[in-house]
Amino acid sequence: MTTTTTAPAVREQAPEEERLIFLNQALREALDEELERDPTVFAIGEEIGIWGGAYKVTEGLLEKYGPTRVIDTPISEALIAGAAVGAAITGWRPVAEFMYVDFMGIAMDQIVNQAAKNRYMFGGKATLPIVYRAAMGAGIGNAAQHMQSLEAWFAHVPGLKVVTPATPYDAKGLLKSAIRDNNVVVFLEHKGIYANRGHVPEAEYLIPLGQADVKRIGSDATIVSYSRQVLFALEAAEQLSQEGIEVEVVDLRTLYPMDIDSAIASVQKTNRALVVHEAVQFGGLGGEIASQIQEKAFDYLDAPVMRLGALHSPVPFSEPLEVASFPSVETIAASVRKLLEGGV
Amino acid sequence: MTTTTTAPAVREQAPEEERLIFLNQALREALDEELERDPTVFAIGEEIGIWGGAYKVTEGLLEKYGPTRVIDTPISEALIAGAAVGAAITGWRPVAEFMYVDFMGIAMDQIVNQAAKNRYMFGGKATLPIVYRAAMGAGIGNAAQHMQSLEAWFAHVPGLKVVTPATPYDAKGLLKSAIRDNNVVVFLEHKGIYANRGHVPEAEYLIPLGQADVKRIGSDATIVSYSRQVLFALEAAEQLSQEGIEVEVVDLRTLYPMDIDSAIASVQKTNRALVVHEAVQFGGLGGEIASQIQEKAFDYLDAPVMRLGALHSPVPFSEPLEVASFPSVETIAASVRKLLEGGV
Amino acid sequence: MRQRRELPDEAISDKIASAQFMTMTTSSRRQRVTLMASRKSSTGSKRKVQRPPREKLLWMYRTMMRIRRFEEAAEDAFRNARMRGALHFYIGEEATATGVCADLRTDDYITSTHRGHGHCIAKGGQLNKMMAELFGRVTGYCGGKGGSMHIADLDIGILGANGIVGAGIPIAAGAGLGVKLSGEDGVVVCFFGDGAGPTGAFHEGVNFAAVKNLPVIFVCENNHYGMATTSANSNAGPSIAARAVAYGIHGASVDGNDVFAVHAVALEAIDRARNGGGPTLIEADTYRFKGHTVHDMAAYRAKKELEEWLKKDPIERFKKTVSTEKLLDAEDMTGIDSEVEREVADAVEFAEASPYPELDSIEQGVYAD
Amino acid sequence: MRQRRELPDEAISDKIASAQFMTMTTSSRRQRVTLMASRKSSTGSKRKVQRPPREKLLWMYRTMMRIRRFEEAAEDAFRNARMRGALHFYIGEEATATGVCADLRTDDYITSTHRGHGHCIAKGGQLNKMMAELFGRVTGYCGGKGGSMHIADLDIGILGANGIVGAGIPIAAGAGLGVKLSGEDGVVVCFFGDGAGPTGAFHEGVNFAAVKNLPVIFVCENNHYGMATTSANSNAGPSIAARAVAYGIHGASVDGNDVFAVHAVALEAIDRARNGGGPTLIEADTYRFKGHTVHDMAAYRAKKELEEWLKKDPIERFKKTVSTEKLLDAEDMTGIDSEVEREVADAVEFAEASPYPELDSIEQGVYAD
Ligand SMILES: Cc1ncc(C[n+]2csc(CCOP(=O)(O)OP(=O)(O)O)c2C)c(N)n1
Ligand SMILES: Cc1ncc(C[n+]2csc(CCOP(=O)(O)OP(=O)(O)O)c2C)c(N)n1
Ligand SMILES: [Mg+2]
Ligand SMILES: [Mg+2]
Repeated sequence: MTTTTTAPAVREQAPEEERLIFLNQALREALDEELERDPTVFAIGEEIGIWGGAYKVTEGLLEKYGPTRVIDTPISEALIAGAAVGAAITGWRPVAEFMYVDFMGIAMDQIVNQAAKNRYMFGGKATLPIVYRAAMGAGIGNAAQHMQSLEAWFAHVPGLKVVTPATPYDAKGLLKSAIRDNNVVVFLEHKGIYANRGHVPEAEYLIPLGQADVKRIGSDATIVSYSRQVLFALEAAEQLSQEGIEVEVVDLRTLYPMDIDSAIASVQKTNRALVVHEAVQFGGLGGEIASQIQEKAFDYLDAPVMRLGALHSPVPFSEPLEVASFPSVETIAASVRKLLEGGV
Repeated sequence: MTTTTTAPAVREQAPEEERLIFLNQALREALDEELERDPTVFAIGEEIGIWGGAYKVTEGLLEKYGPTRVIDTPISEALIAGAAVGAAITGWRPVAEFMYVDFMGIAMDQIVNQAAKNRYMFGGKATLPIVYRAAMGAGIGNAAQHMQSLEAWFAHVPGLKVVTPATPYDAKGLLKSAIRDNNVVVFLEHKGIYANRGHVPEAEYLIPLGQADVKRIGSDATIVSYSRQVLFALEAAEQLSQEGIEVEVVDLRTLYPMDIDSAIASVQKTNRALVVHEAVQFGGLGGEIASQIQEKAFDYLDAPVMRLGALHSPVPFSEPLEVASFPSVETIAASVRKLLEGGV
Repeated sequence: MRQRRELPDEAISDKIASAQFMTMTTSSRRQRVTLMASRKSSTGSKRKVQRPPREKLLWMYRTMMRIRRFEEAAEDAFRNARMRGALHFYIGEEATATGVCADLRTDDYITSTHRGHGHCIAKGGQLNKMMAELFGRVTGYCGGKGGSMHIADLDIGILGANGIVGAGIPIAAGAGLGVKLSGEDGVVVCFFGDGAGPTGAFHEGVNFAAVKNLPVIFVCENNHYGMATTSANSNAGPSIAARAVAYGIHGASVDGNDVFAVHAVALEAIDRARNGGGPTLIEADTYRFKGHTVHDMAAYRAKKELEEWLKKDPIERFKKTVSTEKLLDAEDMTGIDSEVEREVADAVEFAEASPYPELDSIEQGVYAD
Repeated sequence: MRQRRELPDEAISDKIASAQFMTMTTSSRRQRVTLMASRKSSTGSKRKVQRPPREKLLWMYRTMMRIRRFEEAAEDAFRNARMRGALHFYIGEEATATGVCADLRTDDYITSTHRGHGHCIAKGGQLNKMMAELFGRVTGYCGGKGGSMHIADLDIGILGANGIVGAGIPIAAGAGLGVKLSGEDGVVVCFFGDGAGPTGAFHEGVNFAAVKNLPVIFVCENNHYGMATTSANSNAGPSIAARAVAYGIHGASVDGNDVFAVHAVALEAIDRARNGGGPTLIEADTYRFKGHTVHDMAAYRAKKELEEWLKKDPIERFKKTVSTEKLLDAEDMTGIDSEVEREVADAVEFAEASPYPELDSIEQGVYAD
């Protein structure tokens, strides 16, 4: 369904009355407000205290809440994930930070075999309100072990919810909902947009998990995306608009549970769909999304559902290679043109 | 392409001259022959020596090759994966066993950030000939932490190859190729078929990675599958044949690199496709396969590509629930009927 | 450069030190680690040992018998194909769970392992719900969805058995963190096997508990084998208890088949944890009388080795001690025997009379509302 | 029950024992673990220390200067926005890599870390290929695809820097396993930081090397900080070297800013490893003069602390020692200074003159044929 979100895309000029803040600031406000309102919430992770988090999301929170609410850990990702399980199952609401999603490989057993499954294995009795936050995505030259997009791993695991905001407004509203959710939520923040500014109202608000947001209305084709690629898609849409092509941009926002209905509704209107993500294309969630679209809107499709993801390689270090390795405004626009010509 | 494989589905009566052996025996022969032929090959893992492997794949090899070729390790999955990297990059060909794919979460960093990426990160210079073997799949009552199918995680990682045999014949030929391959191969063995018997010739043979095998010829619909579900699909096809429905069954055998062309060729003939795997349906490789089929054979499709995977839950322990949680001969047959009526 | 964190108070460490022990003094004078290298069977010790009160003795005997009879019944059901899945028997190790849990409160926590029946029973688990779970019935602890390796009873602090070796250790550290944050005086007992000694989870969990001085008692049940791999071939170093030195925490080795010795060591560790003294690493020397799983005939073990250990049967030793020391009379125990027999028989009946979960419940209980 | 595995030969352990040390004797008499708790600055030690020959002294000085000037040039390029990405400087820690690598052979292996420039240079890495890699050029060690955190030179045994803290440890164990299987006398040096001390990878890797008695030398560069987190707040226990006791291997603590002290400890460990004596865990006490990354101003460190350490600059100390002891004269060093200046300048020129990799090469080099 279309929500009334007015979150602006980056660079877009915002009206006077708006309060423009950075995305990492929006996340910090969400954490701050939830730490304030619920004494069972605590933040735990590496360098989230004195350092303030690698991307400064937790900056100032140690000073404000002290070392029992903002807990620095040794470099022990499996411990961080497992400690969250032990604390959550005994009544706490840990918000655990992994500095990079790339490091979650170390914690996959605790996240997948323990956090995600305990409730079910224990007969639906245990409740594990955990948020696992991590920075994802490429574009800043940290190379193959710091720039991956691994959301497909988590979305494939029953027991996990997965959230991937694209704007400061969504980031704040979704993180607050994730912290209040009684499930294990993997909350993935694209490191390339922490410094993006966008409107975030003073007044408290929540954005429910599992609701997509149509970020641009269009009639000729639908782009289904999430995280930073939504912003690229919006830019591509502006370019295409000059050419008379009006693209609708559906931001899934939450990958599980996935609001595929919003995407379907759009495709039934535009009859053409392009799925875009920064993760490696092969085996990425684009396959799930495209498959569901053709399953549920088969008779509406004027062309096969197209997918655009990263090339099949680890993220290269060298700048020109890195930026060419994942979808960009240009390649998205080109894909839409191709889609209108019948696609693939 | 169709190979001339004559590997029989389970229960099928085999001609006199055939040599019927168990699937775990076929794997043992492959390991034995490669240990024999190449002194740089060694096996490493938990309980692979004295115990002979949880599913007896390595039984007798310690006695034959000694503790320097068949290496028992402590319970240290990250070490096993990482030791394979260190040994491979210095000239060895380790075949590392993870008792259950479920335990690979502990080793994901070493497998994904080290093994899969070293060659690329080092400028294409390093060569890491590693086979990571693991038992996968449900059906024997070991519950949520011992019965997963996680191939989608690995197939999404550039630098890894993924192999999932369905028959003793394929298992032996593919494992030998995997051991000789100069890349990191994740070799997933369904624990529900270790005790299946099938024809394996005396004479040495190899099955190249990346080649699908059409295990049954049919004209009305195509089932694309891999691992044990191929056998269920073949049984379902026999049932459907009674009803006059002839199903073609394409066994992908290797998931990366994926021989999608064989699936496409079949669908162009049958105009209908059902993708079946035992992994959880949401986010499974069925999405990749279905997407590629509709991208490349859109105009040939008389119905949307259907997918059939496990329900969205951890694997339940209780027998009736467990067997009902993933695709069976009955649900596959039902899906094909539905597909012929227009699908989904 | 290195600032020291809160340290175990000398008094307590001296108390522990009163048993045979060795001391390792490091460059930092302020750091004192005591390690009981060999508190051998308390019965064998010189000084007159003080025994638990009658009520506790009866509880100990009943608990050990409940564990043994429960598992014998489960094995019987399995052998008769009335039950399936993976079963790991605790028989032979009853004294460890019993001695450790004897003084735990209902609001204390434990994390368990794949070999978890004994821990669950010693912490107060109900046999009928456990048995029903093994049978995969809806009346089981997990409604049949977990099975033997995933039994939990959160109401009495049992945070779950675990199918992943070592995985309970970080979870126990997290539960301990929660207790510390709450400011209460609860403790967490983390059971794990010698096979978990080499896991990264062990190191990350114990190091964190030590760094944060958490009320967690790590109990390694060293039954000398993983599956066929010996503890010595998987764990480097003199012993697992000796690792306490590396973490700057208290460590103790104890005869795991002597419920009194285990109880004494556990009491000291629980005391210390309740009083802010931080974690303890206990290594209990024991042995599984059965194979690794119900499928395993344990051909890799010397017949003689098993025989030696059978002589150290924890239940027989308890009986011997309480009768030599005239602490209980035969009737006390025969009475318990028949009560336990009946309880176990009832549990099996309850389980087999219970229905399987509904098929449409497969996707229920994955997510909370 | 516990069978002992092969043990370090007494002679060698007695040799180490000749320095200040503490001994922990375990229940097993055959197990002897010696731990040099504080080999303080060799210059400060009583006995007349034997210095390396002139050629080695010149190599040590040149190596430390190459590391420092290389990184100064890299930082300069970064500050002028001619380079991007994550840069972790080794400046201030030069004596550790230099002392450890001084007696490694080309066919010996090292695994490195995110702070790897020093290790790479000390093992014989080429500055121009390293600099070109930092600039993301096709002429770099990794053809521009790896960057600072992934430089490797397999031809000279550099198995790669690593962006994952602790991940090099299991890899080093695997390389050590390979050496042992080959029956040759090579050794593997595994560099890691104090921040890697709490990782599961550390424990799994060191335990395995100890269990299998592999020729691996684990060198912890304790620069007292992870990012802002102190070593003491992330590592429990008296020290990282003290953990050797838990693994039953040799351990040593050494002044990491004293290249001679490091060299002496490394020689003993390399000797032992080459002769089947198994692994050693060395902890080098050092300090990074710069922030954690090029972006970090290290505000979390006391100015005074930095000043104290600047006084212990390993290069200045080397100069002082060699002149006081009349081992080298000023000309020797000024000569090297200008050669290194030129070499570094050439490396920058080479790098900036080199092209970026072709765009169509993105998917090349992922798989081998
Ligand atoms: C991480 C992991 N690796 C391997 C296994 C397979 N496995 C189950 S029990 C076991 C042996 C465990 O030995 P120990 O910890 O000593 O416990 P015990 O069975 O002796 O009580 C192994 C290897 C597992 N369950 N989890
Ligand atoms: C597994 C993992 N966790 C976290 C990080 C982020 N990180 C990079 S370096 C670093 C600190 C490492 O400290 P140390 O090991 O002491 O090395 P130093 O930087 O001091 O040389 C951290 C936390 C990482 N790269 N890998
Ligand atoms: Mg054991
Ligand atoms: Mg450090």
